[in-house]
Amino acid sequence: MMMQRFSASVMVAIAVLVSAACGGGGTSGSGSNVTFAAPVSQTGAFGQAEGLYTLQGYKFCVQTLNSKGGISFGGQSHKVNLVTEDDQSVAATSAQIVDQFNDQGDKLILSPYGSAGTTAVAPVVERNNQVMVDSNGADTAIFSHGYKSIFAVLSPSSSYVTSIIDALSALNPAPKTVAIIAASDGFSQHAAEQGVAEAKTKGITVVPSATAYTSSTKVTANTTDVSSALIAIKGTNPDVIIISAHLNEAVAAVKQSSELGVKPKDGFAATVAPPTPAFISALGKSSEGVFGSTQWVPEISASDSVFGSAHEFLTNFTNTYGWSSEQYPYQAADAAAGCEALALAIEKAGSADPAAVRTALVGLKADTFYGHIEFDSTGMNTAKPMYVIQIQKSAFVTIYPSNLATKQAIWPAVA
Amino acid sequence: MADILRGRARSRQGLFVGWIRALTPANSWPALAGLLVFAAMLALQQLIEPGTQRLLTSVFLFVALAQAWNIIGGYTGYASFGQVAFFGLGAYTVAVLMNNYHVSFWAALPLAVLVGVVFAVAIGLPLLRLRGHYFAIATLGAAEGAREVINNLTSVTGGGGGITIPTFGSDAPTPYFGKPGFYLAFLVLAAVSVVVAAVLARSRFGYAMVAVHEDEDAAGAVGINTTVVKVVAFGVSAAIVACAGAFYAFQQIEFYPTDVFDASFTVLMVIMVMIGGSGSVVGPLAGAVGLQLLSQFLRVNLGNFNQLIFGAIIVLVVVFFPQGVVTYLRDAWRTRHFSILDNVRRYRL
Amino acid sequence: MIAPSEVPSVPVLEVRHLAKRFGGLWALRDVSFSVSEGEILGVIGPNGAGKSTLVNLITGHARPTTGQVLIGGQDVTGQRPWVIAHDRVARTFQIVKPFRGLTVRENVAIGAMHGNERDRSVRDSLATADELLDLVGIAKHANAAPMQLSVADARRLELAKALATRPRLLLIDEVMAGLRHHEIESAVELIHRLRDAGITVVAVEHVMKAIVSVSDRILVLHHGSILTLGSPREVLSDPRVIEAYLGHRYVKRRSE
Amino acid sequence: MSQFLQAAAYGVVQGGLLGLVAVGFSLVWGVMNVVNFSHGALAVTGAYVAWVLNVRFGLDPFLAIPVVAIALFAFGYVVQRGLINLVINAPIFLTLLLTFGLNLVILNGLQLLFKADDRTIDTSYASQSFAIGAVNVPYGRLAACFLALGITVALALLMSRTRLGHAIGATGMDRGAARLMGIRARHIYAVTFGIAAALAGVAGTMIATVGSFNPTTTPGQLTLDAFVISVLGGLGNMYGALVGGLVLGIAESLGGLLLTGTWVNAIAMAVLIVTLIIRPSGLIGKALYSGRVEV
Repeated sequence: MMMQRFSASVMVAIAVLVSAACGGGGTSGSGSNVTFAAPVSQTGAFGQAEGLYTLQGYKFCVQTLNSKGGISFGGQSHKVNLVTEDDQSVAATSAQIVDQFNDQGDKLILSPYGSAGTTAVAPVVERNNQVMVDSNGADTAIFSHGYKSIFAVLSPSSSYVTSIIDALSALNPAPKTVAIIAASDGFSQHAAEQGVAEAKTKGITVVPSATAYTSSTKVTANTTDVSSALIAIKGTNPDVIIISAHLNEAVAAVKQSSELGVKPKDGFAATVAPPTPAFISALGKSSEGVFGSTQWVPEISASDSVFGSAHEFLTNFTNTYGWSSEQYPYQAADAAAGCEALALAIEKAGSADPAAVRTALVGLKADTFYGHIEFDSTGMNTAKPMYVIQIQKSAFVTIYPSNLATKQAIWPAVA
Repeated sequence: MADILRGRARSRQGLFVGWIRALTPANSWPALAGLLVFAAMLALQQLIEPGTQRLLTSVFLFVALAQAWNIIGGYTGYASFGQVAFFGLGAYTVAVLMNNYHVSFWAALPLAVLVGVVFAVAIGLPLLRLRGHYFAIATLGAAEGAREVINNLTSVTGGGGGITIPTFGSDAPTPYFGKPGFYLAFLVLAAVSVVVAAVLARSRFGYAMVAVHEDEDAAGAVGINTTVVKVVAFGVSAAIVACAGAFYAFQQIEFYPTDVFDASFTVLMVIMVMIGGSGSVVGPLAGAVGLQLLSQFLRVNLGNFNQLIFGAIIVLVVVFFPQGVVTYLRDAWRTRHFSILDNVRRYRL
Repeated sequence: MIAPSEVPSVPVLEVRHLAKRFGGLWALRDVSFSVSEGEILGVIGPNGAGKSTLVNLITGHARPTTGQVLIGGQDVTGQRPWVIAHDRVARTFQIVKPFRGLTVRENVAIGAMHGNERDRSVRDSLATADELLDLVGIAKHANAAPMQLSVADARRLELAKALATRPRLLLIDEVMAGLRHHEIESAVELIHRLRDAGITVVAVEHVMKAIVSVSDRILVLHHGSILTLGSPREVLSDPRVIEAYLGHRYVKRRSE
Repeated sequence: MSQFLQAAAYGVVQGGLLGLVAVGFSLVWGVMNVVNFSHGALAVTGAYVAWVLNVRFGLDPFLAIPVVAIALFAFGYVVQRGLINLVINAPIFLTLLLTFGLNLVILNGLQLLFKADDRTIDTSYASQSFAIGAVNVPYGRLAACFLALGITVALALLMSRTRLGHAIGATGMDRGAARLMGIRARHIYAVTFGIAAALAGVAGTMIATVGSFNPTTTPGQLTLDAFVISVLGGLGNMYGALVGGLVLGIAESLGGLLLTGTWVNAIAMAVLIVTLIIRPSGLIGKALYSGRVEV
């Protein structure tokens, strides 16, 4: 009987604990401030890496906006207040956090890092009548559901491999064959799919077969062993190996191809990994000559009143966060641009009301340090091109489009 | 004397009547307290803000998961490290049926549970012959394997690109529950899992599970069909977990194989049961509530350091309360002996 | 109650050419015997003679390499332990196997819940357990944890657990080992009471004196084979038994 | 055919490396009945030690091995003595829980110290390879494979020929008896865990040299690999880890070639489960201490 009383006491104690926890729920009064809310990855796979770069971009944007007096509408200046919460690099948690933001009255959302998180967040935003500017989720699948409140400043996944194909085919001599290794995640698969189509239009043959990216050269997302894909490629002697994947897989592909004697005649290209400092530090000399597609390069002739020119953005950002101007995370530029687009839409709407902001975003046409921002009916920014860089002497060198190229591409890229 | 050795029917009432008669003011306390807590949680929903509702919803989810793990891992003594397989299968059954075939959630839910149970029986029959760490690893392998199968059945499940349950407009087979709806759904799920665990624990079957846990040879010798007990316990546990997975899928709308087959779900179930105290009903309950509130509190308030601190707290709890916090408190209550230092010495080398 | 003299035609237990090999070692080799209803059969033999293996083979805790086990004329060779238990065969373990997480009362109640002619509710089984604990003489420990029991009481608990399944054939594996003189006497008396209640008993024992006084027949195992099988008097006077087993052992015991 | 040979060759050298990852894990499991969830985290800790030595002082990773081993041994000794020994007599899953918490602490600590970026130790030779016909054999993995072989033999000799080894073996089989023989179980356990941690660190160093590592995904993958390999090889069996590693390495390599997409992962799990059902004591006969594991 004593034990039963004990069990009962435990239950009551639990109830009290729960009630106490409920009292502690956070509230956020925004006053005349405007609040931007973002789930960010501070721990887990993206924490202290891409998640951190995204956060730095958001912070830099908000600081810059506020230093210029904030956003002005309704005849007043409104400072921007950035609210973030760690999603532990778990997509489901990102979604929960955004839902929680809604409960706190935070309707203006900036995306978490990556396609997975953004895809999970999008339906929540849509349901809650929040509005989200997406700066780091490029998977075209996000835009195939007919969402009305998701706007992406970055180019979609479809252009990651296609831009590489375009850049390669502009080189002399253009490659005749490429092999495409693709990770199993949605973003990488969609990017590879479009790349194969583009290669066909440019007359480039994809080896070992056009659909290999779905079978023999498909690798587990985030793996550090892509040997099976490389062995499948070995013997087909491609001119270039393109890796449609993230950092782990790209680093593994470059290292293991040397181990396996798989030597593409002209070199390597990869989607997301090369334009990140981590790629260079991970591969050292082996990163030399690798091509990579990127959302933004400082060479573009674009500027705005908040950040100044693209070059000024780079200088100020890298100074603030201690990056080198030759190796910087482009994710931060994406993030800052997303944050800026939201601010511009508020200014245009003359209100921070989410419905008004959404309407303003639909018709937004803005030239920024990031390039032209304009959304199509699905919410994608198709006006902005992708760029291609090559790693030369451990620095990002823009080589495509050719009018922005600061140096000649080293071609063939391998000795 | 001859009577007792030959056996005789002792009572003529049906099982249920016997049960009710057996209730006394003393032993019905936990049931009453549980009912009270359930009512309080129902009432609380009207008082709290939505953010807290969601927090509690996740607490309810883990209460159900912890109770489910405790049935197979705590009572029966087979520490499954593959419970997340049932969660993922439940989630994907619902998502595939709703997305590909426009089946309503309520029709998909029992099928999700069925898929979970069938998988549990299929892997349980061969694997429940393994003991200790071997069973743990085999089930871990089964869960990893299940995820890879879902990952590769791209045409049905969307593979690594994830799957979306339609919840908008005419596309939606079942209207979205919304926050209050899911609060209620997970509260009921948690309550059902607690009741199932409590009823099982006090039944003949409950004693059979404990007997299997302690010694299978001895259990067989007193007439317990150990295979049936193990498979049924595994199946009941899987049913609860698959049901939780189904609700979770609908709540999330959009998810990936890596989300719903995430081994950390299993690990959390185990930790919650162990930290609360296994083989009782209140242990996992307290473990789930305490740990989920703690981890969410840390995540929101500690930023970069939250997982580090969470890990350190687990280490400290294991060292100071190796038998589980609730079990420690219960024994301390019983013996009036509260020394934590003695407790640390308990399992020391 | 059936009088012991009325021997039914079908033996309660029959073992035919039973053999068990562990690796290269025959633990039991070509063992055949049968036990009639109401009989008490003593099984003796030195350590490693195969006594516990014999019990394990009968109750399904091990599979025979060759040979058959028949319960009431039915072939149950290789059946699982719970099937045998539901054929009304109960056993105790030489190394006691209590359910440690439960009280002594609950340990016994489990047999009443899952054995034969089960009680209808957990409560009834607990009541049954109390009566059985009283019968074996450990009622005062009903609420104790089994690990707190003395060696003798732990063996009594084993017996109560087995009886709770309501067997007609009871195999007891060394319940008297380590008991003191007066404890052995009460155990012998208990076995007689069980037989009077209609339970057939196969008692595996080390303790010679006790087994001789209680058994109708005695089977002597040596190196896995039957050395002899007969009435206590015959067995005690068999020179091979004295030579191979008793002589050596008796002398030793006497000198203590 | 040449693809097949290439995959097989790569599988062999990769398998040796995997064996190196698992051997310490298997030792701890076999001797102490502790499933060390933080094994992968210890390996990655070793990788960071070697990486720092390489980046700061230009030390070649193969020359860094003694430093890594000593550092990790000390860390492992302290962890066992100060933490795991405190709950060693508790139900088996408690130690797993403890090492899970430890794992979280270590890998989040590493993440805060070093960021989550992938790292490699860049050498001029590790990623190079020599060709035999159409088959390329990488120097780095080959060296790691030989290192694994050497360490396995050394460990087996340690266990069979030295007082320390006998003490570890005796403690693993029967702690009570070992204590009666004057063996200090606390110390022996700590030494055992220290050795395992050192081996993990060496394996991590090799992974950093031939591949890449990060504090978020690498530890979990390595722990899972170690799990699978230990089961395949048989617990506490020194050569078993090497054999298990080779089996896994070759199976993954050939499986990757024959199966499309990521089915190979599912197949690996199926092989694991079938092995467990058919031969719970591992592929190569009886494990040294299997009796202790059947709880």
